[in-house]
Amino acid sequence: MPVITYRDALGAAIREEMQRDDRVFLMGEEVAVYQGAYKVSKGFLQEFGEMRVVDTPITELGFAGVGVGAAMVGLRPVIEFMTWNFALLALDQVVNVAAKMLYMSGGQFKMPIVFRGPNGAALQLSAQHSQAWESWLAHIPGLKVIAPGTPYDAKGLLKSAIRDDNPVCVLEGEMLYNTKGEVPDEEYLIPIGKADLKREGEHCSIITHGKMVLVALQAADQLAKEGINIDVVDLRTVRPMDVEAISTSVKKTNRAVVLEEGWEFCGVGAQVVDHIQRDCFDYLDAPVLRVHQADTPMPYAKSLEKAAKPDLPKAIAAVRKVMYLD
Amino acid sequence: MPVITYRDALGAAIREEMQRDDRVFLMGEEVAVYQGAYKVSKGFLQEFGEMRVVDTPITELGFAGVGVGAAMVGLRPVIEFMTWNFALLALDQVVNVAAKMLYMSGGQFKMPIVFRGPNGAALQLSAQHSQAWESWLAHIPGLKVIAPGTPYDAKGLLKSAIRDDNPVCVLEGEMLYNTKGEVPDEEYLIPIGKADLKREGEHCSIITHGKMVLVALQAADQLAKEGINIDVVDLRTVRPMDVEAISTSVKKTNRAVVLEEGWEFCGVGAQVVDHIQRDCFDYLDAPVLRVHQADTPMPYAKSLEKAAKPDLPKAIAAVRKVMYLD
Amino acid sequence: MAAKKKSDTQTDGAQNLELLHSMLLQRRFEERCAEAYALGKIGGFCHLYIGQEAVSTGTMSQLRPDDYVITTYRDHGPALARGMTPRSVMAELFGRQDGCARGKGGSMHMFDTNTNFLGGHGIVGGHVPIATGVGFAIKYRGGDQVIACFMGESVVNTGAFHEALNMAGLWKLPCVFIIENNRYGMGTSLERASAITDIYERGAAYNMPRNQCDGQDIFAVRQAVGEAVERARKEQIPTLLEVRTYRFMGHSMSDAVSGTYRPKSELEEQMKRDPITLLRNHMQEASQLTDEQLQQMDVEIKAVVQDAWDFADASPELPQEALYEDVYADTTT
Amino acid sequence: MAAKKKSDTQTDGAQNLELLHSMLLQRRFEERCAEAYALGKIGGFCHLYIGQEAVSTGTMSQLRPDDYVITTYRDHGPALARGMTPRSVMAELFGRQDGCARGKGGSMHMFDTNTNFLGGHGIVGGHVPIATGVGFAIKYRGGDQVIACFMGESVVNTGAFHEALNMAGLWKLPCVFIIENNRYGMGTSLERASAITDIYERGAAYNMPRNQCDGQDIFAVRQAVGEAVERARKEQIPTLLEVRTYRFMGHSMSDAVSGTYRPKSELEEQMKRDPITLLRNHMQEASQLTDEQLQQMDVEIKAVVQDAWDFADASPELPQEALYEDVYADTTT
Ligand SMILES: Cc1ncc(C[n+]2csc(CCOP(=O)(O)OP(=O)(O)O)c2C)c(N)n1
Ligand SMILES: Cc1ncc(C[n+]2csc(CCOP(=O)(O)OP(=O)(O)O)c2C)c(N)n1
Ligand SMILES: [Mg+2]
Ligand SMILES: [Mg+2]
Repeated sequence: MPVITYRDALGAAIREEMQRDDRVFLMGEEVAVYQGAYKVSKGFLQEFGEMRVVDTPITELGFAGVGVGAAMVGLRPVIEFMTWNFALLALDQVVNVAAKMLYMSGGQFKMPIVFRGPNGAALQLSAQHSQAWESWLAHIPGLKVIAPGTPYDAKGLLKSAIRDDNPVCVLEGEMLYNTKGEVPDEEYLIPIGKADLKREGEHCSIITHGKMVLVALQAADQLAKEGINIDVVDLRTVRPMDVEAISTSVKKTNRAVVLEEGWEFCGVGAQVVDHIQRDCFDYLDAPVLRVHQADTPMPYAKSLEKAAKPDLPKAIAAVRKVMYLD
Repeated sequence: MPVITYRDALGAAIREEMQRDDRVFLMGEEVAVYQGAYKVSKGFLQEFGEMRVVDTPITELGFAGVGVGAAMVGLRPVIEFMTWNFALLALDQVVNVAAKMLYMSGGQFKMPIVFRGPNGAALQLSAQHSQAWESWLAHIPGLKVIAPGTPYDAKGLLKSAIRDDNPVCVLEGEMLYNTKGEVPDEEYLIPIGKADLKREGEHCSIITHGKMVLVALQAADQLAKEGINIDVVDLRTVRPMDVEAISTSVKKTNRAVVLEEGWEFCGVGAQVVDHIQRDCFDYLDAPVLRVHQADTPMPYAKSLEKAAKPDLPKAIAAVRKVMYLD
Repeated sequence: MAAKKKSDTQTDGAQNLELLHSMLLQRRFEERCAEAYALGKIGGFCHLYIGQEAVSTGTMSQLRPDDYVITTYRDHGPALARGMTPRSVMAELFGRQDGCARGKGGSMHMFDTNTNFLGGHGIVGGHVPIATGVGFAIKYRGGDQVIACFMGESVVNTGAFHEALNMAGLWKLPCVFIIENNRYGMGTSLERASAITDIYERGAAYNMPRNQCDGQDIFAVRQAVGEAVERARKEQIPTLLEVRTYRFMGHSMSDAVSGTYRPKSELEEQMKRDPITLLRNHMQEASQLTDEQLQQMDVEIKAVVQDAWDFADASPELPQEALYEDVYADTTT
Repeated sequence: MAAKKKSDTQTDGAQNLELLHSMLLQRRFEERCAEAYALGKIGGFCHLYIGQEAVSTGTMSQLRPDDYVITTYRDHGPALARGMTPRSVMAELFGRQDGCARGKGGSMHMFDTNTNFLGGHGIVGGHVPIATGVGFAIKYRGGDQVIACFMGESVVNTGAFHEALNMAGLWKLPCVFIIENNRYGMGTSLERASAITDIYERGAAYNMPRNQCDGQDIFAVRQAVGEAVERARKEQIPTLLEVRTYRFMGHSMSDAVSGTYRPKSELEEQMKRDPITLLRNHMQEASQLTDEQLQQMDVEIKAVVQDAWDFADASPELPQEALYEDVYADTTT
């Protein structure tokens, strides 16, 4: 199977959907002439022209609203945020309008729109540029939230997101764009709302999504050497969450670690724990542990940034702790 | 002790602090000439003049930023949002600037600012005007978040918030403004970060905050008639959370229900559950249950709105369930 | 009434009767809304449009059925003027099954796919970028429709307005932005909220044709909107139009009609220029309207409004399961 | 070079040497930043100011020590021009203990209480309301300071800019808003982002005095800023000033200097108007500067920058516990 980057997988997904349906267009900062701030839309302007690949002024609130308006009357916008940090300015359109339009209008106006862009920290971008927003977005009924961790999942999920008649927030990652993986040439879709068991093991479950999937897999590999076998549950979609997959895994392993990139307080991990303790109460041999970003703004200094981020050693330590190995 | 409304308790807190410290000022929509959209600042313009009681244009992002700038150079702004729903437009200033200023500047610039206003649903205001934001705000390191449920707590906590050198988000409630309670004439402060055990009982804990405190107390009263005694832990502050108070209560009762106004997914309740299952794992006789708003945008129709909101019957049902009474 | 302009010759007789009918319908309908609110049949926030009817009717009379309309929470008038049925609007206000939005939106959120009525939005300024987006979609599809976007004068201070107008001007989109300048944003007068008071001049920042007109004179509104609509339809050039009008009621049902922020005298002075009276007088002078006709029209309209009330009252409450419907659409694509 | 204006007579001799020194320091400092970035001593986003030094130096030369300054992520130049020490700025870039922000802010977030340098902000447009707030605080305290707020030309399209300027104009605050129009916002040219290109005209929407000047000619900058500062200080009237300049490097270290969005030829044409060369030539013509003096100044400045580098390199890494410091301040009040 061809091996391509996460970046190219995303690009291929959007290109295929734009070729398939001329109601689909891409809009955002630097998506056209500059070929994408992170080059996801390389070559798009040349292929589709400036009506379908639209550079915007730096006005997140404004162009998110433009997407919402276009979606109300039947287009299918893909709105790129240069990063989700800047999307904070646009949340009124995402949360107060896109997420509520179908409901407020009594089912009349669908909102087939995708909001996408890199989420979470890259390297030394410091406090204002290093935040992970999935727990905020997933808090909101009316939104769907996906966080693919591999090129294969990125392409299949993004294509489904573009075909979805609801607003879908796609959380990508600057640190993921260059990662590689197998992606078939044939078209495929991955359903939104289905987790993927990326490793099978009986000793402990790691439940994760997005950028942390790679860390979870590394942890599983390392622990396997010690004879500890991990079930790696990649949620892939944060909302709606595949709770069955979580329960199935935890009822088998009786132990769980929830690994996420963002902050702890009211994070996605807290919601996963809430589900587990309710649905798997009698199966748990130990409290569920969480691994996440330190509860501070992201510092610039390299060493502190490293200390702030969830990583392989922290994930492994949590597994060992939940297994009472140390 | 004098009995006053929650509205007047907030007004008294701000007035006393403005009298005490002339760096404190109130800014927001309709706070001056109109005497406050909900009349919290009644008489302020007349007492303090237009430099300290400032009506703004409808520009949440802009005047939140004005507050941030004023706080950077030594003033102590109290920024009123007509409701927190509109504050969505201002979150870039609250989250990307106020919450991070001290950190980004390496400890140089403090951010003594208060952002306050009604939070959550009132009556039939429908989807865009009926949202509870505590779990979003509490997700952010650098912010403090308080949600007083009684006039006494409202006055004592708001005074502490105004004297705090950090950004404090104050979540009030349109449905709380007219509620009454005892408030002493003498000055007092309530420390941010301390929960209050509002009822003592040995059978089950209800952990809650803000508007739901009254519901929890009603539930405790009703259940007491059946001989079920409830520990009502009023968090009062959502961030930083008084986890000791939660653990103490749950280790005593061995059962807990978390009651909140907002949505379930990644809600404050999820964070409380996460703490309980970790810290009280061996004490729990049943899974912790949660009561919250239905996972939908808020509908306008009266009957549906009622069905969507957490209320007394739902709280009681949850307690009975967690006690395996039905 | 402004001496009739050439462009109004076509608005004589029959057409003026239609305009009058539309304005009177909004007026009578909302008088009953106030009554229903007092009776608790309508809940939540309820912002009446009374006094501004010439803006909605004048504008809609220049639009085609396939054009689009979007406005704020002050939307009963525009909804009716656009042709939404009094029954569906009243049932929505009563929060019933047959409401235009199934009783889920309420007063602030009227929506209707049949008339391309895109709401009914509650966040001040929030709908202006949406209007720009509709203009973008029209251009994207190569259509010749336009979108009329109503907004209160406070909106011109919001960031959303400026971001939206810049894109509409930059991309040349068929949008007509209509500021209903009724002088107050809740309790704050224009002078206390905006650094300039001839706010249509803000169009200059976006190289946008701009204009100002009397919003109580329906012919002036028709004239100004007509020009803007033609420019948008034929040349895809957006316009910023400031229409000077006045709100005869409080900001919402919970706000006193006068007192804190505007004196009774100002209100009374303004009510002398009731847009309905102005049109009526004009028609009577031009002998296009007899007292009998007016009488009869009023009786008919009151009957229509009563019918809407009865219909709404009889419309079923929503079933509990409806709470969980319309959160997500089933995707068919 | 523009023929010297009367108001520049005071900028002769000694003073011009200071201006030249300030600009050259920024240039040499950032040349080494590029080197340090390549060596991995500086990480993250790093936006160089090279080519725009006349704007920072010209502006700062008109400010008092007790005035305030705020800018964007492109902040090394303004920080040095304002008087922050090369050591503290370089140590910040290296992410070390002795950095002005303890190594927690980095390139985009320079802060310094000693010089009233209020940052270093990463969200485009986000710092403009903050500047209005500082202006508000000055007026609140009855002071006669001013705040100079630098921003890129893309900022004039953001909602934050408009909300902030409206309040500054409405409340008459001592703010000087300085647009550094270097023609591009990342890869997007002004014409492709803004419906008008004489963007200082947007001040009209807020009844604000406005002006445009050549940003490569430091005397033109001093002249325009001087007038604005005086107006703000004496009359508390804000100004919107558009300074036309050009960025000689890529948007950030990861962006090619030319290619995708601007041709090499344009860059070369622009580099002929290097603000440092222009001032140097002017001074030499006016025989205010000998080759030896220039030589010596350059040597001294290079030594200062080398010292800053060595200092930063020797400055300790932050201890791990520093991660959890500065999240919350202990309240003393
Ligand atoms: C962003 C936001 N802030 C505040 C409000 C509360 N609010 C509702 S209407 C209104 C006044 C709007 O005035 P204007 O735009 O002039 O419209 P009018 O009500 O006069 O028709 C305010 C402040 C809101 N809905 N949205
Ligand atoms: C709200 C927001 N959107 C996008 C970005 C990413 N970004 C950083 S700088 C920049 C270009 C800004 O250009 P301009 O304002 O002209 O300033 P310049 O870089 O030319 O100095 C962009 C798009 C951001 N930092 N903030
Ligand atoms: Mg108004
Ligand atoms: Mg620029």
